[in-house]
Amino acid sequence: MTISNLNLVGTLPLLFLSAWACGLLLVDLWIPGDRKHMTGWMALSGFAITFFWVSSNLGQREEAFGGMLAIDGFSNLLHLVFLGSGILATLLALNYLKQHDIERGEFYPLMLFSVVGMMIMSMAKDLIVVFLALEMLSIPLYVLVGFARTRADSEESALKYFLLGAFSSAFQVYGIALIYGATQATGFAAIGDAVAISGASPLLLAGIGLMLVGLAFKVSAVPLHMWTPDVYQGAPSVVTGFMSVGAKAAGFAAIVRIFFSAFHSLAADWAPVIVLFAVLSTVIGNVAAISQTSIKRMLAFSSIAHAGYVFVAIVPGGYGALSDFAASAVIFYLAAYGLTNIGAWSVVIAVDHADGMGSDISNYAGLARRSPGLAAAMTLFMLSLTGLPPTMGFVAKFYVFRAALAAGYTWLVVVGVVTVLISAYYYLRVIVVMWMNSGDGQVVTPRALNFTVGVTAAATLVLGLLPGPLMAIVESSVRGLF
Amino acid sequence: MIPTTYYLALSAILFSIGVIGVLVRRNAIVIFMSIELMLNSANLAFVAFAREFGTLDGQLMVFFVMTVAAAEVAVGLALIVAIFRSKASIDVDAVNLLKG
Amino acid sequence: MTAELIIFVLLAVIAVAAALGMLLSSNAIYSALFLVVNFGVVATFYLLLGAPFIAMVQVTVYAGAIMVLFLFVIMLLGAERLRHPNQVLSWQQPLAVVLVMALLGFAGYVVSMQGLASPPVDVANTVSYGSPAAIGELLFREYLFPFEATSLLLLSAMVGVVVLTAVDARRGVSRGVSRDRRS
Amino acid sequence: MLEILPLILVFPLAGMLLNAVFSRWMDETWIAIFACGASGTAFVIAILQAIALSGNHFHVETVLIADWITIGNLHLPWQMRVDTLSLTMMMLVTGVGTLIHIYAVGYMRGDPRFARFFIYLNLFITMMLVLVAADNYLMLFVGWEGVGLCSYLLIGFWYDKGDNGVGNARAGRKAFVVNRVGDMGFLIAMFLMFGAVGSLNFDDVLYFFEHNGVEVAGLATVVTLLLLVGAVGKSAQIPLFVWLPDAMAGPTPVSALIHAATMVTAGIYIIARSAPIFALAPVSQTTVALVGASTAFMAGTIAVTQWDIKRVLAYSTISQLGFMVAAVGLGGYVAGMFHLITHAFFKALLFLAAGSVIHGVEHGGHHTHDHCDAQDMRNMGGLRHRMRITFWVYLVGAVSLAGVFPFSGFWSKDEILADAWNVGVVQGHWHGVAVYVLLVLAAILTAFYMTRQIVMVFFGEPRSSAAEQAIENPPVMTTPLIVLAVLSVVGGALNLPGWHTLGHWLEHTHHFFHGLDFNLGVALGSTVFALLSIWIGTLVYYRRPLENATAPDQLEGVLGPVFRFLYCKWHVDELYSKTIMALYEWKARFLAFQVDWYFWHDFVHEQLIASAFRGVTVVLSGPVDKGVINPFFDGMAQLVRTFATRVLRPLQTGYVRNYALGVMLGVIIVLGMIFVNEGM
Repeated sequence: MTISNLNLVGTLPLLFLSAWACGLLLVDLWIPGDRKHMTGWMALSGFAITFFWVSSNLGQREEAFGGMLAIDGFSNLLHLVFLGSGILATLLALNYLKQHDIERGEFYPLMLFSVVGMMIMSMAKDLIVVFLALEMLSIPLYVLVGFARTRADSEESALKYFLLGAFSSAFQVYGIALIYGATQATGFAAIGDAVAISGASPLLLAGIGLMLVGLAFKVSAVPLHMWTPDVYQGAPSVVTGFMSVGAKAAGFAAIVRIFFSAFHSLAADWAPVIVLFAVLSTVIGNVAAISQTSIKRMLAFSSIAHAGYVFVAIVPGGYGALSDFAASAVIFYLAAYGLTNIGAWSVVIAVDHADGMGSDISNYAGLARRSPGLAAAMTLFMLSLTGLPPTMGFVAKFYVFRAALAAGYTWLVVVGVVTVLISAYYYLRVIVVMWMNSGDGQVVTPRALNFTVGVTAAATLVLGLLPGPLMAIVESSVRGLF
Repeated sequence: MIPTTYYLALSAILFSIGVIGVLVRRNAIVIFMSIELMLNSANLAFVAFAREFGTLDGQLMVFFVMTVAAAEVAVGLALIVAIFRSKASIDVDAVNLLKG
Repeated sequence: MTAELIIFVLLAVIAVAAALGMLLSSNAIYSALFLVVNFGVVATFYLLLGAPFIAMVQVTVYAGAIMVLFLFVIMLLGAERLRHPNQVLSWQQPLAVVLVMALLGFAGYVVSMQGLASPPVDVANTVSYGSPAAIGELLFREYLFPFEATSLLLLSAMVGVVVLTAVDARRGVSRGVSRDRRS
Repeated sequence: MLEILPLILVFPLAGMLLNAVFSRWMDETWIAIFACGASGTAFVIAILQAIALSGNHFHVETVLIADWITIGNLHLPWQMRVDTLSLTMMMLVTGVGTLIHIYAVGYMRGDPRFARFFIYLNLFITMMLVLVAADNYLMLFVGWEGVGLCSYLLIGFWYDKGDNGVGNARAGRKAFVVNRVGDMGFLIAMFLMFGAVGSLNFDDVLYFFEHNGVEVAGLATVVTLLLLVGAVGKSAQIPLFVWLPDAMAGPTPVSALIHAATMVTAGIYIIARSAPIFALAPVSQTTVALVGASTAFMAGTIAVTQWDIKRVLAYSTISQLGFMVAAVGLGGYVAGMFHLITHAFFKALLFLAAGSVIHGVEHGGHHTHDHCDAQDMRNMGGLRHRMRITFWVYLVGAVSLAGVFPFSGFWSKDEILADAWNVGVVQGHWHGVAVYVLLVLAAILTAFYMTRQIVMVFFGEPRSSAAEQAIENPPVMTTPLIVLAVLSVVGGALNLPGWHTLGHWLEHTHHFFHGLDFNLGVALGSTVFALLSIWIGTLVYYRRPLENATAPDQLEGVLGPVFRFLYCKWHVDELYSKTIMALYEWKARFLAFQVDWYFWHDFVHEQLIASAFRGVTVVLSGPVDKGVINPFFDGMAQLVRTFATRVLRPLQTGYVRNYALGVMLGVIIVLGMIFVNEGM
């Protein structure tokens, strides 16, 4: 029995990380309960090894497992985003779990499993793999969200996330069934061929719509966003920082791959839906964030809005030659958002007390005096999330708007600019509170957290000033893929 | 031979019943069962299409969906048990701390 | 032809009735049992559609193991009925019905556009179609990766269940349930 | 030589970083040395660049620092541009900036946030240099945002002061939010330019518009109007000027540097920079000119009523910025830039001198434990004896601002008026006439309120014990004042009629930039008006000085309720928020004031003039400033917030079933959109 084009070599980083996760589960059994951070360090080294492994060979163009997986610049770059968020979140978790008295060794393998799911998601070239990967990244996340079991809000958010996630993935499965029924295939290439021959049937369109719902739920697009603030608020902050980047990026990876390759010729049908998601998410996300008093909920709505900006970048993907451009913009935006957002969540973790009382924006009063470095970094993150120069967030927004302009969506860019204007209001409030109000309260800044904040802040600034090399890498890796 | 369309219609009806179950029931376990019903109706569509095409891919799909459903059930029930421990209820309307 | 159709309609009515029974029973135990009936009927459909292996899996895994787990949890928690049957969200129900009607409308449109053409060949009667051997062959050849991925998925789910239900030994609090049960 | 241009950014940045990192181990002297040294070195580099450029036959040079954004065929580098326009701004920013740095060393002495102040100040210089030295619109935008951020941080510098302890912070936020409206215009203009040209480099964009001429006139009109929105925000013109008076909450050196001399002129700079695009859009030019002239006039009327020494200067700044905007709107780019430079000299001087006065009075207040408002001119008086240097430099600044021959303000303001005359009377455009009339009125008002201020602050008898004990400031503060005073006197020499030094210098950047010949009639006219106005001001305020700190303004006796009505600003707010009510009440007060007109035998002319002032001021500063524009922005923000709080928050009920309903709604919307789009 032979399998055509298995290409285990190409998938080695993925297999390595999976094996590392399984191994860690075993090793963890022998690690005494008060030294669980050792598991964390081992998970960290697994992430780091895979990170460098992947980054050493970005430009591959291969397939594996009989065309079920693609190993190319797109997936590799997104792997770096997932692994990077994994690394940073693990670093934060080392102290966070102990501080909040929820330290258990299983945390780290679950995180590894989730990252494996994300990685598969970005490589998937078959709908069944997309579905499995989505579940692989979600199921550990459901558990991680409820990891602080002693806290009622953590449990509550896990239940909400789980029920709604299962609900939306049922829609997705049904969508896949319909697509299969319409095209007789689940592989992207075969679907693309079938669509090119037979065009759109109602069955196919219904399938596309339902499947999009499942993915849009993961990236929290309006109106599938309602779980986001509750889950972001209730989940342990390390998990929130991790999932707000990783799960979102994975969802977008699947959307890009599916819609740019399989349904490329149906752009006229799906592009309006994407535009709708973009407009609703940016407007509702940003406006709703204004009225929030909890920084976690504010960041949750901000993440909804950022999903909207990524949708703005996806819109041009239906326009033939622009799909490379759109994919690059998506990657760059996700990278920028990932760095900035994890940085912001690290600061949230530093200010958050174990009793969960430090999550109000008013708790940031006087942070500039208590911890100037933290406040300066947070200012940078807020500016980057707003999209002000000279931060990476600005370049990313510019990139995205540039892509939308190239496709002729000037009005969408105007909506984008106006919503950025609205968003300045609530991001600014955090800066105002930090620098211009006085207050006290303690800040917990272990070394790992300082490191995370420092790295993300430096990257946000440096890549805002000199994004050229990264852009070049992104563009050359993605060129010709879609 | 029954046309595939009949099966499709049946699966759509079962799916909709599942959806409405999620939307109107308050018992977390029943909500969860409704989701299982939705998955099940998707499976029915898969198998029906597979028969139409004369290939087995659809059946494989069902196999995977079932596996995922099993995993989801395990985690979901564990969660519900955990919630029940602290709330002594599985009424989803009682789980309402986070809002606004 | 007609006999087949009669069987189909009969089974379909039972399936829908069972689903509605699940939806409408106020007792969760009845809901679960209705769902078992539904799953059983669907398994019959699988047989009719030439998927004996899937039908078997459906009965053993789904209707068997999974639903037993459901029943077990319901009975364990004593959560057959909700304690406070008050309706907090009175507007939820009508809105839900309207939206589901819209969904059914879309479904009707899609189905009606689909046409009633029967499949060209009736594969359901060929011996090898849908047999465990054929499925296994495909599973380990074409679908090797998803298969392996599933194993990882189940593993992580298992770990998750342990994390979610294991009682913290240090606290020794079991909050209402006996402490030696690890799902 | 030109390659060293990037150093002009490096030094202020280095100064900032040094102070940011090491300030806790340094005393004030070292912090000051680093900060002033950084700014001074930048000035020296700017001078060197000017020499190098003239040695290079004024050939425009660009210096690449690094690649920045490269997306497809779009190439946006960090690239600096040396031409006469950018160099003029660089020299101005670093030169005036250095003087203000030195002054601030004395002014901020002993402040617990001394180091932070200079960190912000150096950051501001860096950002301002990025703005003026940029070679493309995007980099310019970076500087544009950067100076906005610094401005906002510095306005709120004493964040724990102000009304209820949050007034200053609120002023900072107001500035930021209002400026974002302008930024939106700028951003959209940028995207439009990019969409049409495919590049944002100045050369490419301007070449595109010049080359395609009238074919792209429509686009040019839209782009320039949007740029105008940006400029209106930054340069505090109607209707976005509301932030600048509040911005005076910042320390005085900040008011001088950012809110008078440099940042607020960025709007004029960007219009001058985009001159070829404006040349294609006569509608926009007319709009620019009228906006500028109206602002000049309106802000002048408001300045007449203010008590706060810095607020008078703030409204005066808005008014003078209006002059510059009007000038560039009329195509008088040289005149506009000329006034920009001279205004930077004398307005920086006035602000710093005002700071010196405040500092002196505060000192007196500490001495006598008289904690009166050290910025209120009614608490001053007779300071010419106690603060001699400050008095004389203030006088120089004031007469220069008033446009008295031969001070610098005379030459630059006159050139603007000559431009307006040229467009209006010689070329026969109606808007030229309108601009001319408005600007002349504004010039008359300028002379009047400066006279009022000088008399109130420096003449008469001290009206508080703090003013009696006020003392002159140390040389570190007065020396920059003297330098600026000298510049205010001789600044006119930059572009004397006949030589047109500045005009020829700027011509190298763009052929649009050329000066206009001296118009003796206009010059004589404006001089006469200025002197007349000063005379009237003297009559009103010098002949009958304020009795004491609580005495009403001389004009208040004349205008009675109207003056008090103006004084109670919140009252006006309340009044005009109920628009209909407001009209009735205003009418009632107007009648009351006529009845109470008991003074009119003595000062009939002054009263006529004064009542006209007051009437217009009531209308402008009341309903327009306080009643319409402020509530408009507040209202917009409120509306959005109310929507978020009342509509979006309750939607987030916390019930998981509701959320599932949301998912379901999403399904229906998505399917509906797809099918409707497909034509079902």
